[in-house]
Amino acid sequence: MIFNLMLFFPCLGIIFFILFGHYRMAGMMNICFSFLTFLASVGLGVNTVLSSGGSLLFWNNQFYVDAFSLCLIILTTFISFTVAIFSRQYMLNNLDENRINARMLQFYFIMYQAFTLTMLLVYTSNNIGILWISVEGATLATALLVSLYRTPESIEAAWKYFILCIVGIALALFGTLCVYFSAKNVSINISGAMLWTVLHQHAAILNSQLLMLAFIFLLVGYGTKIGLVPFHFWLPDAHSESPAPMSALLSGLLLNIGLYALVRFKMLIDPNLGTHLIGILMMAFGLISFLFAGFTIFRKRNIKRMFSYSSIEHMGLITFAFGLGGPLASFVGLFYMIIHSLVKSAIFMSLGNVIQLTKSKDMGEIKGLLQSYPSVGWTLLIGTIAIVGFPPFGIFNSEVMLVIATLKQYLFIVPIIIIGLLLSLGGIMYNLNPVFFGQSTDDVSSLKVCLFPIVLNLSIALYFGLHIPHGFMNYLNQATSLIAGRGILS
Amino acid sequence: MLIQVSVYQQIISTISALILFSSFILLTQKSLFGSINIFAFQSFLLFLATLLQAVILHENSMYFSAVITLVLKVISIPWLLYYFVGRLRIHQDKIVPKHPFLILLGALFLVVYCYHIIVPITLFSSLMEKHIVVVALSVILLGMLLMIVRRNAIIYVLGFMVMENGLFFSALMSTQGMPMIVELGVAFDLLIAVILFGVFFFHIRTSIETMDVDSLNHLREDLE
Amino acid sequence: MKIYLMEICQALLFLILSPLLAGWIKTIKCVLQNRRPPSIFQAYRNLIKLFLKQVIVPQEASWIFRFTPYLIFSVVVLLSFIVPLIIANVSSSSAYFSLGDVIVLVGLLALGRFFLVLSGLDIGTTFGGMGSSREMMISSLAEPSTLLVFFTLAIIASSTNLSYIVGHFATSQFIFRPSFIFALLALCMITLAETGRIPLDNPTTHLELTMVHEAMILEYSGRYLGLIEWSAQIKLMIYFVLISNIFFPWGIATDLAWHSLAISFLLIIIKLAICGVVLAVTEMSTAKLRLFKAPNFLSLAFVLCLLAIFSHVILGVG
Amino acid sequence: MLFFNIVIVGLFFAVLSALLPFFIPARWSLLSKLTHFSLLGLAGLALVMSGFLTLIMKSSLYLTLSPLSISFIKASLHLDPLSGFFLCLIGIITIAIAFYGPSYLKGYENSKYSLKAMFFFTGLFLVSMSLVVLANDLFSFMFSWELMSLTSYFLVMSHYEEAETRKAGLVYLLMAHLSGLCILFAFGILVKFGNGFDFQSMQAAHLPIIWANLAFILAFLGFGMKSGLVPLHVWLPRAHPVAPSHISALMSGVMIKIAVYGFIRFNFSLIGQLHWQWGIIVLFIGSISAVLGVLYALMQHNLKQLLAYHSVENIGIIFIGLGLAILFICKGYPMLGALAMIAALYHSLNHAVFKSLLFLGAGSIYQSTHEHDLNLMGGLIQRMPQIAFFFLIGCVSISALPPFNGFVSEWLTFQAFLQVPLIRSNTVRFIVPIAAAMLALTGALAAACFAKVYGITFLGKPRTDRVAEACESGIMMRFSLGLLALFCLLLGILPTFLIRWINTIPMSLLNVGLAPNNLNHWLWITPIDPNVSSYSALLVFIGVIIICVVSWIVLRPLQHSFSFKKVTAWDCGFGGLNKRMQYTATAFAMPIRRVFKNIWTVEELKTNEDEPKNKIVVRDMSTYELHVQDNIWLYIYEPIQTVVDKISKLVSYLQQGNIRVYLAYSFFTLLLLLLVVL
Repeated sequence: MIFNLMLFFPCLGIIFFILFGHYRMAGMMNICFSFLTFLASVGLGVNTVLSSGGSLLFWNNQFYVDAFSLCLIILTTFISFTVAIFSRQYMLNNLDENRINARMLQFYFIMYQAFTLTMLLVYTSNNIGILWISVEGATLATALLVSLYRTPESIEAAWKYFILCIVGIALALFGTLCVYFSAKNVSINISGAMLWTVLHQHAAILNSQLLMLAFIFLLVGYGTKIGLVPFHFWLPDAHSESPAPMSALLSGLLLNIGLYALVRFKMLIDPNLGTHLIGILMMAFGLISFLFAGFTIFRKRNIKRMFSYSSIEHMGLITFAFGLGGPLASFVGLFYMIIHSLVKSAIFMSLGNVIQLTKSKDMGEIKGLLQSYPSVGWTLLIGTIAIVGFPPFGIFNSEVMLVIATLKQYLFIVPIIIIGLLLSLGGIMYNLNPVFFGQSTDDVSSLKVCLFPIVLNLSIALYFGLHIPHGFMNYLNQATSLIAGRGILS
Repeated sequence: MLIQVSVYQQIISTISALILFSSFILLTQKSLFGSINIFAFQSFLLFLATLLQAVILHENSMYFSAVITLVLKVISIPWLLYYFVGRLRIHQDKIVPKHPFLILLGALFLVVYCYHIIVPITLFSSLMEKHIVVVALSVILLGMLLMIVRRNAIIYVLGFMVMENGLFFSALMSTQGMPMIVELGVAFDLLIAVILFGVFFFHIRTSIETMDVDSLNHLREDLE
Repeated sequence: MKIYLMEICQALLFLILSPLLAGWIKTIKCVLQNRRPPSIFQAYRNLIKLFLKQVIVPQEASWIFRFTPYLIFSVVVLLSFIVPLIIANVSSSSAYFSLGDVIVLVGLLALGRFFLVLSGLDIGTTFGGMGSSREMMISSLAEPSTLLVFFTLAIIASSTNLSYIVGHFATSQFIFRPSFIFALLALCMITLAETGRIPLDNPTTHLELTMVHEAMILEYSGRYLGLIEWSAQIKLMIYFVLISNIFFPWGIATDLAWHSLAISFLLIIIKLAICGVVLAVTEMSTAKLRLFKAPNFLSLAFVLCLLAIFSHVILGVG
Repeated sequence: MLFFNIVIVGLFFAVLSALLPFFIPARWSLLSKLTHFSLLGLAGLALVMSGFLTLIMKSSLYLTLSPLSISFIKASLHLDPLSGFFLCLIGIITIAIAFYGPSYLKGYENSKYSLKAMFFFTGLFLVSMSLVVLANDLFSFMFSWELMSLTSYFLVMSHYEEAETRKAGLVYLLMAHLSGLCILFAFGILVKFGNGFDFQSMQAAHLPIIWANLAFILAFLGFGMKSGLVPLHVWLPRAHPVAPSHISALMSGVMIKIAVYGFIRFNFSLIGQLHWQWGIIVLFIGSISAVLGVLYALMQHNLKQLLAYHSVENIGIIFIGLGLAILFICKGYPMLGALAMIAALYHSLNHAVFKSLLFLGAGSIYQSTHEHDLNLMGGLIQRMPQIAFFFLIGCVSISALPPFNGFVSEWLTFQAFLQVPLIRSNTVRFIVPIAAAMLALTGALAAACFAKVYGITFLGKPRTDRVAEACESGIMMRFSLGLLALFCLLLGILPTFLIRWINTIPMSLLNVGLAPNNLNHWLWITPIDPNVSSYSALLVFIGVIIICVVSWIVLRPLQHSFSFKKVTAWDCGFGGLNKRMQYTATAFAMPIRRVFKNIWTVEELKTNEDEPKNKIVVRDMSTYELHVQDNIWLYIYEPIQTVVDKISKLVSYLQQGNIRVYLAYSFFTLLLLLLVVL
């Protein structure tokens, strides 16, 4: 019931906005729908925890929820809720400035709910085919939002995003088919051969060669979605040109689905292969992305581009963590993913504020935020502090644990991580130094901006940095044991 | 029985060869309408193959799948593309690739490469199955190659569609198609994707007044 | 208890004998220069004259200017408690606590110099600054050498207590150590540098190009000047005593018997006189170095010290 | 548990001091300042109390903070003599700052800088430093360590509108983060072998030699970077001067000592078996830092930058002590190791006290003259006599002159040095005398440097009008400086008590301390044996005073008229001495600059050189500028910068905006993967 509700609210939202989306109160309704979805997902979480096995199946086994997916479901609904709060004011400002018209606003809200829906489908689907369809759907839903402003740059960005992602995902479909094929070949019936639950039961007897082939295609396909180097080229463009709430959703949520899919496949294929090959692949791509982004961050003038490279960097590191395997690293990957989503979406929201106030994305022009717009400046500064890995925010904890986990297996990688972290810190702070602390200009815009969701996201990241509640920890532990086969709490 | 199977094999082989061949032609095709026609032809071959499978296996879902292919890929999408080209008034555009011989050579190499990759996999029981998977994989990669070597935005739809054809073909031949719901979902996504392509064409047209994707290069890093 | 009494006596001897030593050196130099020497007691008369004169103080002077002479004087007097003049390391059963050791000696000298430099800067004249700056350069190069010389000795005697070191060398069997030669040479050079003698400085000049010590105290007059001059004389004597008692410890008293004290006293007078002669001859036979040649001179001393310490460590004699 | 409660109360006060000012309306800025600083002072007092009690009671306490558990690892704290000592150190300086702060920040209410932010970060800075000292597991340690870096970064950025400050802040943040990562790496190695995140299981770990070496090198890098050892010091002379003075005092006086704490904790308590080669490395780097630090300092004429370079020097001296300690312990002389460690710890405390004194003094000078440049000051002793007196004590102390505190620790270090010949190892016997020579050189140069500082700043005639109009600082500021000056004196003349207390630290870490019968003399320090060495600071102090007084009294009646005549100084007949004729700081250091000319990159700019000699030179026409650059920055850091920039440029070329190229990347990566993996 509650599961149906969770999927029902975004659908209802889509229909509602198709009918009434062009009114000004649509933003408020968007918040309501997102909030209801969030509540439903929390309810689902409670349900799942209370259930005996820790996992639930719905709709004739087509949908499946366990601790791992549930973490991400609640994260998704929560962030889409906070971003919805932010979108309202942001979009109204856009409307008032005539950057968009009412029809575009309506389209935005429809696609917002559609995006939420596809995201939820990705996480809840038990079927690798549906998973693929939803990932593709998420891309399609966001493609036109990226070019919402219809500037030549935004159209170019959207085009690149669209092409690179659908091509990538098409490759992932081949991987999916390979898995399906290998499953069918060991005479699993046709209805079960695409279901995670069934595949897992037969994981040991699937054909290893084919699975390996499948994983390469999946890696390239879903890796495009994660933004792994060298498939990442759409990412900075799309992030920098899309409206701020969209960037927040892209960076906070969309990148996760690719990784989720990849980790799910890793969970399936790893026990079959018996080697660590997949992990090494993921580690390699993660590290390359991490270092690449670290080096790129230095020479940026566009503030959103810079943070999008930071997303590549962090996603690289998270991919690395999952690739590393083992309870600690998997736990870190999961935890990192959650905190990164929270913080990065907060950062992109604050960037939206900054850009709306200063009317510029160029860091050469934005100067002295702390003086001209103290509250906006400080939220962005705190977000930046959090993202570069300083305590008391959760990313610090993840990075510490990640280093420890890496040390236990691959010592020689630790220096690379250290260099990368340093590069990203140096790059970001080097570029942002004048933005925060420079000489501010005198004309101060009096535009109304929304800070509450940013503060909310950051406070949760702060809270998790200081303390992980017992229940949540158990939960993460359960998810970790799903991923790594063994929990982190003994 | 033996003969019957072998006839089936012959037909399938022929179809797969033709699909591969059509991909090759697409790579160096000079006119837009010609390219769309070739794509429609390839989709039609796919439809034939699906129909054949359905007849052989007596599977209802396969018929359905064949119908989808027919409606979507043979009729709707080419029609949509015709419509786009007409509306955008670009049917006069010459889209000559630069080094057609090199491209074909590369494509050929790609097929050999796919063969090299697929052959060691022991799971494929018969040689024919292997060959068909090789063809499917080649078609997928050729679709991608098409996008890499051609500069016209319309060709990108074709490239993507050729990839999808390759995927469908591989699904069809190796696993007797996908589950119905997945098939439907994928088809739906495809339709949306093509519509989105159309929207993009108009946007691109209005913003840069050309369909040459190489002109879309303002977002770059090496200038900063 | 007696030993502490003896230390006070030694300090008094330093106070009394140092002007005499200065007079002696001056006399020798005059003789060597074929001039008629002043009385050997002229230094005492000078001091008394200065003590009786009225003091003239520049307007800009702060309390540091007036405090420095007393401080310098008290520092050298304090040092004369530490430096064994006629008696060293009375071997008694109870441990002997010294006020300080060689490091304290160097430290206290540095303290005095620090304040002298400050008083040179206090008035804000060019001469003062010039003298201070040069003095700091010379001393900052000489001080490490001083410490190293003492370290060599301290390592050999395994103690930094001066009295113990001297006593150790006096009582133990004489061993010819190469490190000793280097150390002695270095210490002699340092003495020249630290007491403002030719070739590094000239106590009798008032030529601005060459002045170091004199430039700093140019504004002093009356009893302040007297104290500073007296301190300089005591300092010179301290260095002489160090050279003679450490490297030529023969005859120094190691117990409190009267006769040994008397012999020790006589011997130290002779040793000091010889030192004076050597100094006078050195000063006569060398020319003053250019200021920026001074570092070469001092680095030679530094190298000698290092050689001393290394030759002890490598050859391990003793 | 009592001591722990006091600490917690102290931390609570510190947190309050950070937060309470936010609840006070902006117009009552005095109230918010008083609230902040009084709470800070209380916090400091609590830290001193608990630390001191721990030190003298030799207790070791543990506390698990389950509500604050970070992830699955329970945060735990411990309080042992080593922590206690450093808590004391933090507390003392904090108390001094609490007195100093309110009137120092007088000019800040109307400026654009946010006082509340400064208060917030100061409070947190204090908390994080204390937590570093208290941390008993990897997570708490790293957490508080990084928090310390972060909060201090914001404090450095207090005057953020200046480009100089921003650059300094960036360099600082980067290097602080790098140090944190190195430390994390080092601790990670211990965790790997100890199978636990708390210090107890790290202690139990047995590291293979190669891992131990790696851990040591990383820890040395990390802690050395944070404490400012050459060549990792470059952040320090940038970051410390640009912060407000009380913050500089906290950073230079306390924060870099926290790094020393970390080093001691890591090496003497956690890593297990030490190796003598490490001692050589530490000794070597320490000596280099000491000498280069003071040489660089000599060339500065910005007062606070100069002081910052002196921190490099003093940290070098501290690490010399620690290096000796490692050497002695490895070579089987733990008692001498204890001596060297005591020397290092003693110097840490001393440096904290006199460096804070000097930084606060610099702040006072700045407040009344708005100058940091030595060449523009002069004659301040007439205008701010009390500050001048306290500053003099600071200068004398840092120059390691008896009878003040700097000398005691240097004396102890030398004593340790002189015992090295006991070690039967030729390498050691060669290296150590050189290190000793360098230490001696450092002391002499430091004296030269502070003669320059004091002479140019406080003596002579004022060089600018603003300086001529300077006036004495507020009474609380003077009190604060006086307090620290008193500490300098007390630590200098009564070292025996402190040594006795510090002795519990090597006792708890190494189970060895100085021989108890050598600690019983309250008048003399005799670390090894009275016959080997003894020093009575109190007697020296009293002796100096007595002789001064006696000579003054004796010389008095000799005078015809005791009063002295005040006249203008003799001007050689050129008609009036003026302020421009004085020696400047640059001129004062010139001989030394010539002697060690290869150490710096010196750039001299003279204009009007080819003016005809016989022409009368118009006074303001010729100028002289001198730029002295840190060679280490030029030869190590700038190449790194260039390389990173180059790579970054190369990487950018991958992204040229053409989607076909992007697709080709994916395509060929896919082909490559298929080839490699299958």
